[in-house]
Amino acid sequence: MTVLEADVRGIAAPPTRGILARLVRRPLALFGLVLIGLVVVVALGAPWIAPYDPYEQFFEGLSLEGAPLPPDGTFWFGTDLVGRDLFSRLIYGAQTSLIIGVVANGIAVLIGASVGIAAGYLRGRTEIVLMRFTDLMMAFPALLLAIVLAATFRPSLWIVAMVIAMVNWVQIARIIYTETRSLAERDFIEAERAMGAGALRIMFRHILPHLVSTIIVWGTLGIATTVLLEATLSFLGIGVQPPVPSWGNIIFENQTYFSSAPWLVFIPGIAILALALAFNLLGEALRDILDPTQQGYH
Amino acid sequence: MKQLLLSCVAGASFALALGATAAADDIKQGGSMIVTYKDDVSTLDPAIGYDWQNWSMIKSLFDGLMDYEPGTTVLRKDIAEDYTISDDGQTFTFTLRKGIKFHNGRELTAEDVKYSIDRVVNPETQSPGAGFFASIKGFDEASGGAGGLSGITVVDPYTIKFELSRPDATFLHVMALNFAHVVPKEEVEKYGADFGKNPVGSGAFQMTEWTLGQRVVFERFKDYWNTGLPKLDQITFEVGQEPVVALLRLQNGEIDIPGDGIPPAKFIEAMEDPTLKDLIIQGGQLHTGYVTMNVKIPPFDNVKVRQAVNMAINKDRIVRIINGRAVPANQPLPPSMPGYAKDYQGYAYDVDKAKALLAEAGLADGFETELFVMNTDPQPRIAQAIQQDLAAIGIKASIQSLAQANVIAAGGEPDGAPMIWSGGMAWIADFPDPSNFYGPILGCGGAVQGGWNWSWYCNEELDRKAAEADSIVDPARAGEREAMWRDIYVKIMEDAPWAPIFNEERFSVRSTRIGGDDALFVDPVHIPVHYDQVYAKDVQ
Amino acid sequence: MLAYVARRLLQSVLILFGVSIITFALLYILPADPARQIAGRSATAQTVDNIREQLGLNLPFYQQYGRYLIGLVQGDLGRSYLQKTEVGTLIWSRLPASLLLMVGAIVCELVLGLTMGMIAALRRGTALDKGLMIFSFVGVSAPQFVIGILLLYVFAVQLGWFPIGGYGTFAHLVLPSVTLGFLGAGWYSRMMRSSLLDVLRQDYIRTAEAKGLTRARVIFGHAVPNAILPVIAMIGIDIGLFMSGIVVVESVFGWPGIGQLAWQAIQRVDIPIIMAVTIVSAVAIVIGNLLADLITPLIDPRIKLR
Amino acid sequence: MGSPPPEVLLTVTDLVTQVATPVGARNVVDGLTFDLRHGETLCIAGESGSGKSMTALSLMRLLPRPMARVAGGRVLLEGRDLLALDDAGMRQIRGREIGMIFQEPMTSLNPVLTIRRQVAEAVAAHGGVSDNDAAIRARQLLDQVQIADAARRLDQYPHELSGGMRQRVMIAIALAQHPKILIADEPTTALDVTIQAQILALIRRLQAENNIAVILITHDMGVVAEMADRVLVMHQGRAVESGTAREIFQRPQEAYTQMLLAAVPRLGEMTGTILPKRAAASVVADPVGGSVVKVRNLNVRFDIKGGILQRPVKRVHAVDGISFDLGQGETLALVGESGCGKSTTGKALLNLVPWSGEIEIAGKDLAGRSRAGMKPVLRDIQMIFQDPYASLDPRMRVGDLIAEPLVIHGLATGSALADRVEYLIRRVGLSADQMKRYPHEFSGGQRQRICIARALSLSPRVIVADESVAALDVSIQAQVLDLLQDIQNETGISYLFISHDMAVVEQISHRVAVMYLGRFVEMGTRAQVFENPQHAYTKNLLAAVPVPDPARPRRAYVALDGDLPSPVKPLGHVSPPLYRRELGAGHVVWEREPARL
Repeated sequence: MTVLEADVRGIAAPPTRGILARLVRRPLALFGLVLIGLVVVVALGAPWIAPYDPYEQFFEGLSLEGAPLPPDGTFWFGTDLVGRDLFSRLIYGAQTSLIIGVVANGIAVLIGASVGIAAGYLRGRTEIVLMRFTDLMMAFPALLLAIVLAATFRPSLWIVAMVIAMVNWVQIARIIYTETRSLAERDFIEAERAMGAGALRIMFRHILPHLVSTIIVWGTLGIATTVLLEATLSFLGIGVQPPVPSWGNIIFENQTYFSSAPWLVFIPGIAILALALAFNLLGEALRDILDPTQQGYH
Repeated sequence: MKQLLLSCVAGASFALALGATAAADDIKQGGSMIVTYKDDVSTLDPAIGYDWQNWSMIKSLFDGLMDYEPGTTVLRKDIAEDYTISDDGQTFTFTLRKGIKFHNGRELTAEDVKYSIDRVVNPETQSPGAGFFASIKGFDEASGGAGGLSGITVVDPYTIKFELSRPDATFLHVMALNFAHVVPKEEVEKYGADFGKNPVGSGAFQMTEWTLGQRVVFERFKDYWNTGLPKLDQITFEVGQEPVVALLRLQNGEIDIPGDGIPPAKFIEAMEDPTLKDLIIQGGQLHTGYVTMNVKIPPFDNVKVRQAVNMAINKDRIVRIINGRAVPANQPLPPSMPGYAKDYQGYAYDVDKAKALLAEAGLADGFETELFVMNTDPQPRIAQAIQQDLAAIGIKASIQSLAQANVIAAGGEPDGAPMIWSGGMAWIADFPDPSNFYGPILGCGGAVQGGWNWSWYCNEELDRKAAEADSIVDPARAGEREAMWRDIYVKIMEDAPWAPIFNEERFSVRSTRIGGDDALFVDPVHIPVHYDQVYAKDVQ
Repeated sequence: MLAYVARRLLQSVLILFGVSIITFALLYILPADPARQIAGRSATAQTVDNIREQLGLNLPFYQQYGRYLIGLVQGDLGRSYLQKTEVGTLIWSRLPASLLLMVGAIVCELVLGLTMGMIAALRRGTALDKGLMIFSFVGVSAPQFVIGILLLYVFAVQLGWFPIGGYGTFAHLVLPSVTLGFLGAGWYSRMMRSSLLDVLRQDYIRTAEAKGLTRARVIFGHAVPNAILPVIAMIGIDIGLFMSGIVVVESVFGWPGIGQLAWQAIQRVDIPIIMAVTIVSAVAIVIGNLLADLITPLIDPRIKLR
Repeated sequence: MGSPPPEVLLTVTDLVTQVATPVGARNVVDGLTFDLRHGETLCIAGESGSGKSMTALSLMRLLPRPMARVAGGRVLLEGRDLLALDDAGMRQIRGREIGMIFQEPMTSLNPVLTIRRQVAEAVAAHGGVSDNDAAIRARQLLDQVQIADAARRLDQYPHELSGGMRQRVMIAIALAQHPKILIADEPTTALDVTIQAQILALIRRLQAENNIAVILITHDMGVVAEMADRVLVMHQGRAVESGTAREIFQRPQEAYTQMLLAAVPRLGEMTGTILPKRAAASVVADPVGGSVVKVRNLNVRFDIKGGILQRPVKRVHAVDGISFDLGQGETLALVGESGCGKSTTGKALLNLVPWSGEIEIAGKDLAGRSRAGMKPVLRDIQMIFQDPYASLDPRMRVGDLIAEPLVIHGLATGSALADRVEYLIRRVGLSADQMKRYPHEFSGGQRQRICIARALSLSPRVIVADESVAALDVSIQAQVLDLLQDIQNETGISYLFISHDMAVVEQISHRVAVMYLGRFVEMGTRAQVFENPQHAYTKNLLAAVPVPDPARPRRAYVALDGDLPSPVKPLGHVSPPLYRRELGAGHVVWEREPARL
């Protein structure tokens, strides 16, 4: 411990206060926040914002040869291969991405945190069983597992969310496990045990509050991963069922046209990129703010 | 005689093909060509290969008793020098040409023919083609694993006799199927299950190289019995090539035939490209895309509902979505198939009438159902177009876009799938005969668990009529037989278990180096091109 | 050390056992019937039954799995239902392409990632640092299929510098490798940056400076060897990401590797291939992790494997 | 020194160093001025936060960038202003003119490079030395700093060396280029007291041999007294007082210096007394009658797993068959160097580590008790940990922290709870309105008070105080020790006081047990152990403690760097028997060899 660290430690506030104020001061985080806010507004306000019904296949939405229309005054982002308004589909697709991002990642965090805390604090047999299972899941290539799961259960919005959760909890479990283990060795946890506190009390009253920042950080970063995984599954044609638009399945449907109708691929591509980027920027900023010691790879 | 029964397209092809054959003698052998495919070649075992991609490759490596005139659907003798059909239509006797050699040098005899067919029927082989030989005597025993077919007799090394348990008008077509192609027993036994990767036949080409996942090379078989064929010395099949890439490479002169044709995304572009325009050949194929309606699942048990669906779908728009690469269909049979009812009008697109029919069926407010579709582009798109049309008459069909195998599995369950869009799994005929569109997909025999009759339509009277038609073996009565089939399909359309959507057209493209009659490039059997017949212009 | 390797191998075998049983179970409850798939559309019910019996698909789950496991232990991955070929042969024939792709991706990751990370750390707080970090963020946020298609569009279709797809020459390798490695490059640059910054704060860097060493010697002689440790350990874990990535990248670029094989097999429920690819991937991941753990003590003398 | 006053080597004038904080720049060194003369030792002394380390880093211009910077002043080294040099010029100064040793020997060496490379690199830092010569010189340097087995050490990595050896390597590196000045920043703080004595002696010797001027930065007035020619006392970034060691220790002028010196416990201070420093005469410990803690043959072993199946392959004998009693109102001190098992013993009493043997707390047998079963026992025994920063959950309010044991044991709710907490917080000298604050808002000493309040909340009969004042500055340390003793006087509570600091132990304990490698080597009353140590180890330990009295002759204790033997033993290991020697009146010594009669 250098002198400086001692100084900093003396003045550090509990890390969960004033997050927003500190986030807003970082341009990149602010950018991420604004972007996420924008997507949320767009998703919630889709019926009012979208100029057309995202499901309607306009007769005039295709050229006479059946080619999709490039962006113009009527269809701002052009039309897709069955003559639907791409702009409207993108707006509705935001709903899909957000629902999956939040739900799937929420479930993943819930499972991962429970497994991680239980294994990390209880140790012994619980630890062995849970962590060996986690290791086992780590040995699956995530996408392959998701594909097999999606092939086994007929995909729908909720099934896709479940599939992604089943694949993504593993990382969080490992992180929470490591953190819990190191927390469990900290003096204040030992002090709790010395006072006679039970395992549940320690896990929920003392360990969990310390993991909140980790959970917030990885919860945020995980949304980015989830959005990407959903897009990838949809891109492979096993994600959200058509005609429900998702940014991934819009690309899937139009993929082969990338050179003749690039807007059909690159506009939704940019949307996915931007959303994932926004969550990554936010998560990274949160990590800097909440947990300056954590450096990671997910 | 049979060409008279064919559609205009096929007839015209035939005429051209004759011209091509006439000129064929002047064409020098030599040169090579490169064909590309996206997917790997799975197997070249004639008993097993059943992809449209290896189908014609196998045809060039192996020979059967019968074949078709190049570029047409006209049957002709191949390694059979001649054949006779008994009056009752239940005994077929073939005499073989002498001196036909396998690639390993041994002469092909009648024993080999019997062995090959026995092998297909033998359940050990797991051949998807076993069912085609069901009319041969002893099929049930043989497919139960009891040795060879009792109905096949080797009379002498060059004579083989088939006895059938019922008259079968399609039998000569069956003998032209890949499954009836002749394999040498010793090579099959040598390679066992890997024979498909080490094919040895008696065809125009022999396989000389197979680098898994990359390329297969065929070279001209010097001792091919049909002298003058093949024209090319070598064909290289490069696999793992995206169709878009293949097209570009074709334009660069790197390859000769993009086996997967023109990708939809490039179609409009290609058609407008002056350098490609002359290289593209359009032709029909024995294909129909349709929506099945499961007659066992309400409300599709009501014929009015099924008819309403037929009227609700705007087929012209769907054809436009696939860039006009098909023609709207109104009946199960494709236009180039004998038995196609040219005058039949089908159900015209009429939303109001469809609504009225639904109302009559007591479903004025519509209903909810599911539409299954294979999850490969463009199928989900087409399904969405159908979905929108159905929504217009109040049918809310949710799409189940699944892996091919899962759709097939759902269709094979009586309560599995209310509606299926057949695209990607659709019926391309095995042989150009109307019966081929009936049995497994519309007859009672297919309406079983695991069957391919996804509409579960079973009309015993029509089954009886079909059996009757197929027992007309006499070529002289072919017209009568065809009329019977035409009748059957029209009757089916009255019950409307399907909503036929379109018949796909084929657009082949070749490099400027490769010559041959246009018909060879849209050969209805040899897809994408007739490998044996096309030639290299640069060696002429 | 030897005991450690032996123990890890034992653990790996158990993990692979687990992977195989989970995959097998998932495929077992898959609605599609492989026997019907093989039998084809013209098959009679009899044929389907025959096939089902021959493949043992009528057996109860534990027997089917037992048969599979016995084969697996003997190195027999079974025969593809649809390609009628030894799955081992198929995997073997496609593995080199996938490995080549991964090697390309690793090179791309390391070169791009480490360079960017080092520059950013040493130019901390400058516009260059911020620019590189935003770029790396884009790297970790972009879906691989979008990157792939974008690279194809720009460098192959528009500029014509590289082939649009296919396999064979070095030029073919570039775009797929970059696509596959882009994500990792993003991570590596971020890791390298934070790791280097972290190391530069360490006491021993101060010691090195107190000796009067030049800045370059402090950075390359003292900081980088330490900073690179967590990055090296990641290469093993990357294998898992690659195994997911190749499915997409190979499909976008038509690369004849096992990712494409897997994807085709899943479409057609070719269970032996799906099983084999999953197991091969798991083996690769397990080996990757093991190698990472074995390499670390070589470059970090503090770590002893027991 | 007797010789004529040596000339000035380094002059520091008005040095100002700033650190960036969230509320703006703060001066951590504020207008510091001092001289350093040839060959002398200047000790910069001060408590934590006084800016003494920042001063050292400012001189070397090694402040952590960008958080800290020198904001003003001049540092003249033989006429050159170091603060005005460019980076290349400053590099020429580092190593050549000024060498430096840091506090943490664990982290100050590069973990991935061999000792050879790191020492040789220091030799050749400014070029002009061949690799071969550098290697030879590295070997010489290691000999010079008296590292045992120097040839082998060269090819080892830092983690393979003990803390003392690493600090010797650091010294070798610092001296590699014959600098004129050596800055040693808390060079022995992280080391055990016996090792500290060795290192200090080494520095003194090398200084004399090479005529180097040393700036020694330390918080330990004992070390200052042992080492300093002149002393500079710092407080909050400013120089409070400076002068010769004798002046400072014998006639401190400033109040702060006086307070600092008064707070320092001096070994031997208590000679001739029986009771602890503040013990009220009325309370007399009765170790035999009212024994609160009874420990018999306590063993604590940790398995080290390995092999293919992760079976135990080796065993750490952390505590190896010790027995003792703790009487009502008594303080028993466990002393020993790091790793001797004293903390583990304390934890075993609360069932926090697996143990075997017999433990009885207030008549309750601990054997076989589960976590839940421990609850009634824990009402009688509580613990205070070493690091007050770490042992309070930083996310809880102080009031809740103190209330927690009562809540866990269900002893109070509502206003009764609030009253009790308020009483406790006042009892430890804090005010009730601080209950709503979080731990980070308190200073180290206040936090330790909170820990004491928490431990007291159940009114236990015993408190295990594990190095409870080790992390505190001396002034605070004295206050906390006073508090502990006052509470004992008031309530008759017993303490098991675990410490490595002999001077502190002397002040507070009734009885003392000296631990070495998991076993007791000597036990007796404080007077017995401190005034009449019998075991060689106890003597060693006492001799190594630096005494804050410059008048005492400086010891020339220079042993080769010897490490403590490892407590890691093979599975079947049985510790060799120790022979117990009774000296009467409870004074016991355990020795390797039977006493010669």
